[in-house]
Amino acid sequence: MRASELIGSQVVDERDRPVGLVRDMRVEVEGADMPSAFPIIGLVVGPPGLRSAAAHAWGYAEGRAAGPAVFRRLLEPALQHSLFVPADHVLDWGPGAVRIRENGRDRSSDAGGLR
Amino acid sequence: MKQAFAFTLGTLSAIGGFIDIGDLVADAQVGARFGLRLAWVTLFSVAGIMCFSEMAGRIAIKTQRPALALARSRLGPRFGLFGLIGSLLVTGLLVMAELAGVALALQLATSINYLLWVPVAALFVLIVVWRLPFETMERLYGVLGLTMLVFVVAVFQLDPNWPNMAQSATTIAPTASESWATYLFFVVALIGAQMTPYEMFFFSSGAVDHRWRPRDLWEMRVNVIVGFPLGGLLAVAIQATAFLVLFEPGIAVEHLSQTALPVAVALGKAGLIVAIVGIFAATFGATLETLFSTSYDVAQYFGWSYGKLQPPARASRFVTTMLAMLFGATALALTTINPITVTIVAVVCSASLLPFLFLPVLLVANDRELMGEMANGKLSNAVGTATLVLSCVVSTLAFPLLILTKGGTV
Amino acid sequence: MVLTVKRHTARTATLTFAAILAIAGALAYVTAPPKGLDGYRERAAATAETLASQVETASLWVQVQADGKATTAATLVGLEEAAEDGRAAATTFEGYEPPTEAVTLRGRFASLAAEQERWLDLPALSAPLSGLAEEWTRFEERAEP
Amino acid sequence: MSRLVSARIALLDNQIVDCHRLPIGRADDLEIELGGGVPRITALLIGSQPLGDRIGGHLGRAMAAVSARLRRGAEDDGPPAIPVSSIRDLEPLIELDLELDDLPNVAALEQWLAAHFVERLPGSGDASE
Repeated sequence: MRASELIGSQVVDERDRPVGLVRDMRVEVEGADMPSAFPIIGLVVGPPGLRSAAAHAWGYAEGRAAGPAVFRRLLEPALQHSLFVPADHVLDWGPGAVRIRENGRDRSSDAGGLR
Repeated sequence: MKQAFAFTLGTLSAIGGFIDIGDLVADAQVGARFGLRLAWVTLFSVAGIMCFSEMAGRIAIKTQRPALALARSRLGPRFGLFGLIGSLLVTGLLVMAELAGVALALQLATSINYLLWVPVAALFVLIVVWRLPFETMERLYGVLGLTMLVFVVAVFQLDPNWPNMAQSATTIAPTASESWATYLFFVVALIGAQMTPYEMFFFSSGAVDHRWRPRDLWEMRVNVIVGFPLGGLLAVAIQATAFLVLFEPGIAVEHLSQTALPVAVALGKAGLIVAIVGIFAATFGATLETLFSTSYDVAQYFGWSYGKLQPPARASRFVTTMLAMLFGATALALTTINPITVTIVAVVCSASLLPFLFLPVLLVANDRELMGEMANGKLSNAVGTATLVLSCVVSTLAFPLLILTKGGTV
Repeated sequence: MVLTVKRHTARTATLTFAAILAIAGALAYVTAPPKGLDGYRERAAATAETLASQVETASLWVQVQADGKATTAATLVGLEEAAEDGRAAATTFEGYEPPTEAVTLRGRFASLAAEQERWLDLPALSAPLSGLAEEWTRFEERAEP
Repeated sequence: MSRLVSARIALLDNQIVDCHRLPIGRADDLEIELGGGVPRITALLIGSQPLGDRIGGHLGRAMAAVSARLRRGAEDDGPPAIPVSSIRDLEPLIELDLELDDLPNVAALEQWLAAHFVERLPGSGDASE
């Protein structure tokens, strides 16, 4: 499977209720020597729509983009509805729709450095 | 010594990039039709391009990558490709226009038809990009480009009625015989001619090739602070000379020769010759800049190796792109298509592309993790955002105005 | 998959078609001949303005040349460009079919254009040239609808 | 010490350079290995083939087809893939501990052009003097 197939795909819960779209994935990398593979520790799921897409693509989700103020005010509200889904809460990775557990909606802000 | 190189980099970017065929045509046309009533546009353009070039330079110093190199990871491949194809087409047109500009300068000097000069100019360009080291190139055309200052001298020589000039410069409205549509069209054309994005990328790519480090930050800023206002001054000077000599008799500028004519009136033979040398240098420098930046854009999008510091065989895709561009531009110029018309169309199209090129630079310059303490401050963000918004307005107006005013001919 | 490909093809086709239509429309608008008497008069005025500008340019070049302020090479280029542009503008306008009410206007235009041809061939006579420019300006004022 | 990164910002579409910081290409896509617990990113995919697949539409398909053509037999071994184990550093560049020349089917066009066109031009190699 390729990253481009995962990013942007539909996310649904056990009862096929839409949760959002895969906007990004959090990957664990070693500082010193790289392992043979990077484990994907979770998915960043955001609502459909341009503002959410931009907020995640332009780095506002990680809080790395500190400005411009106008952009922040415009885009950060869209992140209210974004959530981080740990890998072990994902039942089916697709291809096609990604299925997650209902209690997989982990909003804890620091999870995966998601604001 | 390094200081001198760095300074000429700034000057080259200012003269070759700021004053190129687009300005030589658009500024003279504007001056002849509206006097100094569009001088305020140059202020905005200078502020905007200074702001984004400084950002681009900072990004280049911090990340050792040209500004556009990080654009794709923000805009994604599709959006990025759209911007790439757009700027490829526009800058391609500009390469042709600049090349024709060189040929027209040679025609003015020899009265031999410019079409015969086009291949010669192309060969010239080829030899320079192939054989001359980056530094030599910069110093040569940076210094030669300074002869454009003759336009400033000409303004004083024509000893204008300063109150009139000030009055014209502070009026933001078309002259009696002109429509608002035409006025706005030339606002767009001037912005397109003066806020040339390739200038910004050439500036940052140059900074990378120079292997600048954070300690060179202020050197880079000096280039921006000296270079671009100098370019802006020259632009206004061209508008002023056209205003003082061509406005009264109601002459419409349709040729490069008419840009030089006021200098002849003011300073005679010597001045005219210096002006022709300046036009030659500016268009030649701009040909190199446009040629490089288009190839840089392509190489950066696909992640190819690029640059003057790479031996050609190491960057064969980059070199091939550049040669193809030069060949295409030469062929287009030889179709006898009117270079002045092409220039106006090109600058308007380039104005409509500005947002696509400014946005990623603004985003990357704000990335705290990448830029650390060199990330954008309040000032850069305020000016940058304002410029971006302005460029969005310009970009939406560009094509409707181009058609409505039939390219400013009505 | 096949479906999406089909949709792509359809969309691309429509987009291309729309783009071509837009460009064709724009070109048609930009190069359209004048419509009606007013349109014709407008175009006549505009052409006269252009021709006046050419004459003024020519006489300015002649003047600076006479004052020894310009190189001969540059002057020759300037004069030739003025002459060519003048010819081109005149030919384009004379290519338009004049409305019956505007026949005299067209006649006047033709005679002035012929005069200009003569002057531009021996531009040393810069004084009559600038006189011609004034005639063009008068023509322009009269032509304006 | 391990850290978390955003795949989109730190990996996807980023510039890849070799151990001499020579540009190799961009991370045009990432290979994900499913099955057996947590999915893992195993390789960076380079070239117009994965890129074309991502862009999609006529243009994308054309790009993918052309690049497959350029590397004959690519249909079998797929697009050039670089194992993530050879990554030395991330952000702003993906730095590898390999040399460009050790990667056979990467930058095939570069080598082809160099061999068949650029090196035959007079004075090539001197431009960086």
